[in-house]
Amino acid sequence: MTRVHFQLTDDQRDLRRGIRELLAARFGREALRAAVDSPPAGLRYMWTVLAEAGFFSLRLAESDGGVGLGMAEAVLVHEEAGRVLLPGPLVVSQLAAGLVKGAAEGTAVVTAVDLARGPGQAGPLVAHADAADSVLVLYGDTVRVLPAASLDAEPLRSVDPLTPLHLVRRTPLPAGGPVAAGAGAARLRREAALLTAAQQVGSASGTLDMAVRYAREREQFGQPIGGFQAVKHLCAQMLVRAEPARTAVYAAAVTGTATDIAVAKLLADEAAVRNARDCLQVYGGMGFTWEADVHLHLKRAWVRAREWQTAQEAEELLAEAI
Amino acid sequence: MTRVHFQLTDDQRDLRRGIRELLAARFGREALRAAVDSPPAGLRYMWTVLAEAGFFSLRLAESDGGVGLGMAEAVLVHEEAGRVLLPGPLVVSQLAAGLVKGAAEGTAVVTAVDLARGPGQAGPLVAHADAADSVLVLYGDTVRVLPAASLDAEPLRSVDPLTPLHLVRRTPLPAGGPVAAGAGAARLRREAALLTAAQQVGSASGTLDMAVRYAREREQFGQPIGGFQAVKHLCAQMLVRAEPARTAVYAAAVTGTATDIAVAKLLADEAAVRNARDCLQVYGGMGFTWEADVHLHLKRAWVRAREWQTAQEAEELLAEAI
Amino acid sequence: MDLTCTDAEEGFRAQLRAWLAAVLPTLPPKPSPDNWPGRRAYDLGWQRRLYDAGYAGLHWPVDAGGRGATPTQHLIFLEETERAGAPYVGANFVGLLHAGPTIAAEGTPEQRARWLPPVLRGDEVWCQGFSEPDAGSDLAALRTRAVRDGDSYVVSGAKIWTSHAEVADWCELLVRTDPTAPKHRGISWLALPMGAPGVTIRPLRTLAGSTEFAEMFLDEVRVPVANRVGAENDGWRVTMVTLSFERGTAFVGEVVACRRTLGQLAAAAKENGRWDDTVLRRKLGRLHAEFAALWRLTQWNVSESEATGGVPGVGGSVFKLRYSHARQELYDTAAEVLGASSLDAGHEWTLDRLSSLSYTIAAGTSQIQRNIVAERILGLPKGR
Amino acid sequence: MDLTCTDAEEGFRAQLRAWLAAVLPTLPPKPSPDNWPGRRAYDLGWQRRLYDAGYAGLHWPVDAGGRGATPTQHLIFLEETERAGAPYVGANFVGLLHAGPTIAAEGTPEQRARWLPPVLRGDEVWCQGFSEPDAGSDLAALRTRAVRDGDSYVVSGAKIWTSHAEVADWCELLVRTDPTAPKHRGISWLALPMGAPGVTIRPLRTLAGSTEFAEMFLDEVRVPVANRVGAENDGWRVTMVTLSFERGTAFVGEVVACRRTLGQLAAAAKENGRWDDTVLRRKLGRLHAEFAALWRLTQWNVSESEATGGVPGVGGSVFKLRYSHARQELYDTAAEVLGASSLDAGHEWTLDRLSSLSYTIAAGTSQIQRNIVAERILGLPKGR
Repeated sequence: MTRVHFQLTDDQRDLRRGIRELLAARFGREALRAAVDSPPAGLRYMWTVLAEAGFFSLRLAESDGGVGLGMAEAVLVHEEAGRVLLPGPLVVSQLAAGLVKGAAEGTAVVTAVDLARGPGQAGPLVAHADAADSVLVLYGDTVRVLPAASLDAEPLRSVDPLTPLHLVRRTPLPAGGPVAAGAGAARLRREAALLTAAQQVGSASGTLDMAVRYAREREQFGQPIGGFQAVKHLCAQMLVRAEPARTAVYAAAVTGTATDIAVAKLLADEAAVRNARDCLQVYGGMGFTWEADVHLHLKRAWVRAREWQTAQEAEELLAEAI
Repeated sequence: MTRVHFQLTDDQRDLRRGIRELLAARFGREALRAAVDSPPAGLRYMWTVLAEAGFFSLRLAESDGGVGLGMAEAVLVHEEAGRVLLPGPLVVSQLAAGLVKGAAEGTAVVTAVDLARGPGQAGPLVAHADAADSVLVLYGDTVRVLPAASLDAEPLRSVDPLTPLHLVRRTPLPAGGPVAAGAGAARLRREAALLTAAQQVGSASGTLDMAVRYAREREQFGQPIGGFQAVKHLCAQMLVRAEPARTAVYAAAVTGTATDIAVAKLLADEAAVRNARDCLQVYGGMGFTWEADVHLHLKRAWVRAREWQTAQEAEELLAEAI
Repeated sequence: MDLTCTDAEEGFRAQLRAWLAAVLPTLPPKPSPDNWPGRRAYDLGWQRRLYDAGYAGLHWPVDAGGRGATPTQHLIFLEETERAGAPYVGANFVGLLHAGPTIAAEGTPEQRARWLPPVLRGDEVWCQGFSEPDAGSDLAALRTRAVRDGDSYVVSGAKIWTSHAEVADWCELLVRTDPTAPKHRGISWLALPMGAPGVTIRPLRTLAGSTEFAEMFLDEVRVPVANRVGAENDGWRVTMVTLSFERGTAFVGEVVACRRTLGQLAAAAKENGRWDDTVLRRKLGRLHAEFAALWRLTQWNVSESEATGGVPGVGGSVFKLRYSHARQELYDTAAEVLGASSLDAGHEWTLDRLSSLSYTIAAGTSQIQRNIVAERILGLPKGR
Repeated sequence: MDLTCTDAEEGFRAQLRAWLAAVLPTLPPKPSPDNWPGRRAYDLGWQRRLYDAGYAGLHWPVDAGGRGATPTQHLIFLEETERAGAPYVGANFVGLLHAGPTIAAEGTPEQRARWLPPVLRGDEVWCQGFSEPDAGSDLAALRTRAVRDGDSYVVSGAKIWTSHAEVADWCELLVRTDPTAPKHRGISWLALPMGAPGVTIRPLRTLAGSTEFAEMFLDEVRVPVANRVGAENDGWRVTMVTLSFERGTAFVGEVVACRRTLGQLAAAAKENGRWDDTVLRRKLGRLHAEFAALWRLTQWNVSESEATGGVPGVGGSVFKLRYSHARQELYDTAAEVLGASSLDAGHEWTLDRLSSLSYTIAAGTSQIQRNIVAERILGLPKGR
């Protein structure tokens, strides 16, 4: 008797299809372009819609009003979010469900700032500080919750038009006790890195799809450019980057180990950044315009690559873990 | 009035043509394959022929019986030597002219061992120890001369069939005083690195020529493989690697600075190794045989890349010199 | 998504481990690489032990004498034998993994009865006569001709990259039986007895200095028509069918071996001080990620085969592209760990580095693989 | 081989340095990037100062109003102005480096008299109307049509990537005058007055957020036949001839700028502690080698032009391939030096990183350049 091991279950396939359809129907390309051109719009509305679909409460136990699913399912929905460039602090808001009041219901937008990051960090950055209600403050081993308004932070001109960034000047630790102590912060960092990696994989697949579609349609020198080996091989390498990254993300969702998550984050970051660049190369001049979506993928991929675990951190962790 | 600056002079072109013709006539492919199949043969005979042509005495003053040319000309002849895989301790024997009796005349074969190299070196290696009469021993800032027979060294199975290697077990410093003190060793290391880089550039051009010739002739799927963009672009990148490396070598020959030489060695090593690998890829299975010369270029390039200055050493030097 | 095994699978693994622990110490010493008769005997001896223990043809269909194991069981088998350091499939490679499966799928009952049991029992060795010097990547452009003469084909031509040719009993041979047909349509599959008059073998020395491969010259060699598997001129399809036997497991042992090598590299770097070089250490960390991901991709592909009962097919090209590059990088990094010793061809890693140069060439160059991925998976058009 | 300059060249350099030291402090403040009329005035003002000092059209032939300088003098000029932080050529780019040289080489005496002096004096701005949305890399596939009607052409079509279009007086326009001829043979070169009725300019926002470029729409625009430079349908050759003016100096300023940026990166890394990261430090060392070699290659190409009096031609493709990749790597490394601040688009290096994404695309993608190198330098055959 055969049994399916490391494959999506039918339920997982249905979930993926469901979220894909929801995102296409409610947050399609027109909505995305509107958000790009007037940035702060609609995050709260989006949160309501996503909450209704169970996006934030996905991993909360059914007894706590959640959907009761696991990290595998969380990874799938974040992959779809990454594919369509869904903006907002999705990862943190989902992880905050159960920790921050209103997060599961989508009434609270939650972001995070990690005060325990390594070098190369001028000061910690916080995303979507203006839109957020609460901010998770990770400090050493603990997680505390702060009202977002109390953050002393100055806005940057974010490279990603869909991810407003603030530079934290001074972060007074909140007076209250931590909402999660000890392993809480470590676990949150790991899970955030994994869900971020899932978004990167979605983006890497999204730019591959875009490149393939464009290469089939765009004609130059009397044929679709996808008929030229140079373009063909660019696209093939995009798939070669995306597929191992995807299975690494799925495997990390199943095992949850720090090692597997570092593998996933490292390869997913690389796949997202390099696929976006290759997609831009396939698009040529047309990809260099603001109206094309390629640059939004690249910029978001740059932002995510610096979130939760950088390549340097992942490589050092993985070297030690050999 | 225009003046030629950074170009080969007519004399330099003549020299290059002359050495190229000499090497083709006396040490052609048959001689090379014979040397590959019975390694220790003919080095002494080769030295006589090269000495007659002024190879070793090239930079010695005419008043000392030399040809009285400079580093630019030395670089050109080593480039040609690298192109045709000429074996033997050519670089050291040329640098030894004036330091070691018989070196200029080709009656003494001279090799070298550097006892002051960095990490990653199990023990210093010495090339052509069996064929050599003398060995230059570089220790700190000084250069001493030792009879090659007095070296305590065990043979390796060298990866390059044309470069026998010994691992030095114990190197007693020679009793006599140094032949060149102070800057002597530093200068010798620099000049050896540069001439080695020149050979690498010659090899990189040689494998490019081989790849292009093969791509024009070999037919697959009904056309020469050079008609496929994938093969075309491999060859184009080989030229893109070789040309800047070559001008870097020429410039370093003119200025002689440690910085320019590090630039030359770093780029020439990379061009030689990667061009040999790309050439192998163009040749496909045919390049994987012992009878093809591609692997000889790759193996020699690996040997040279570890001689006198590694990529790590060059990069660190160049970082400090920014 | 699940990465655990069933109780049955774990039972299979435990039983296999116990058997390996018992049998491996009883093996004779490994013959030297140049001792071809010795290698044949060693490899066949190992196959006979597998046969006696019931592991022979694990992934073959039951009606071909195999165990009809699931892809996951096959993965476990390959993983455990590699981990335990069991002998490689060696001289049995073509028989067990290509010619045998082809005969099992396309042969007549008589052909199956004649050729399959000796492969499983470790009695006969097969080699492969597909590649030709002038065909190269364009395998279907092969020109070795077979002309029908009564009950025989008369075969003339030259083959290359035939491993174990010196010690093989049989060769699975692709020949052109219709020179006028389009190139994929005029090919037939024959079982060539290696002892037939007119067969000449010449060892082919590779750049690694070894004679793992050979050239084979065929001068009016007579092969009985009864030795043809499948219909005349249908040989291309016949030989492609075989890939379905592999079901995602093709690189299991190699990925396990690479991960072991990576561990040894890290240990050696800690030993010789190279570990303190951040550039090298981070490269090792990156390689950890590469091979961990390739292992997950293997598990994914095997699970997919198991779920669909199908062939991973062109997905194998994605794997091979990533794997061949990663393995070359592994040995380039090994050379950095070794430093000057990387120039010592007596060192295992240096020889492996030389062999690894073929990974982006053999069994379809990376260029061909990228074409396959682009056209067959991504649906990009064929160019002018 | 020699890397020293003659006394005359050193004299030229010294004189230029002295002049730059005197004139640069007297320049008005730089206008903001969005202030197009301000930028036009600033750039033309700088050109006027060059003109008054005798540096205008340094590399132009004397009979076109230039100084007929050697390529080495031109290299020195570009090197010194970049080092001194002098204004970029900016709005004068097309006039000085493309349209002007084209008219100088191919125009009638009347055309030269009409259009060249205002370019040199800094009175008129030119833009370029070559690229089209549907043509892309296949530039010669352009479709903007010009139909002869008496003494005029009636021009309709769309152009893209036209920089400084909003403030230009003239546009060097490639149009199709014979739609039935092979694509390179039916093109003509026209000087389009930007104020002509039917010309519409729409700013084009790039991924860097800037509106450096524009789209230009032409709706039955009447252009006098007298504005055609060269013969009808000979426009492709006419425009290619211009490249001979450049003589290896195309990237002098950019390489000098990259080397300065590299120095700033090292300083910033020492400042913020990133210098201690061996991986980053060695990358900076590698970039040092890249740009040092590119500088030597520039000197080589310029010397070659000087020696042969010729065009570096396709050798420029080798340079561009290496340079565009190196420059992208420079800004990727800048991002690593900056760490989190690399996400701040307010930082100069982050904007430069975005702009650098075009280097492997604009003026011939790297793919097209590799074709040129392979076919025209290496002599590989055109494929099927």
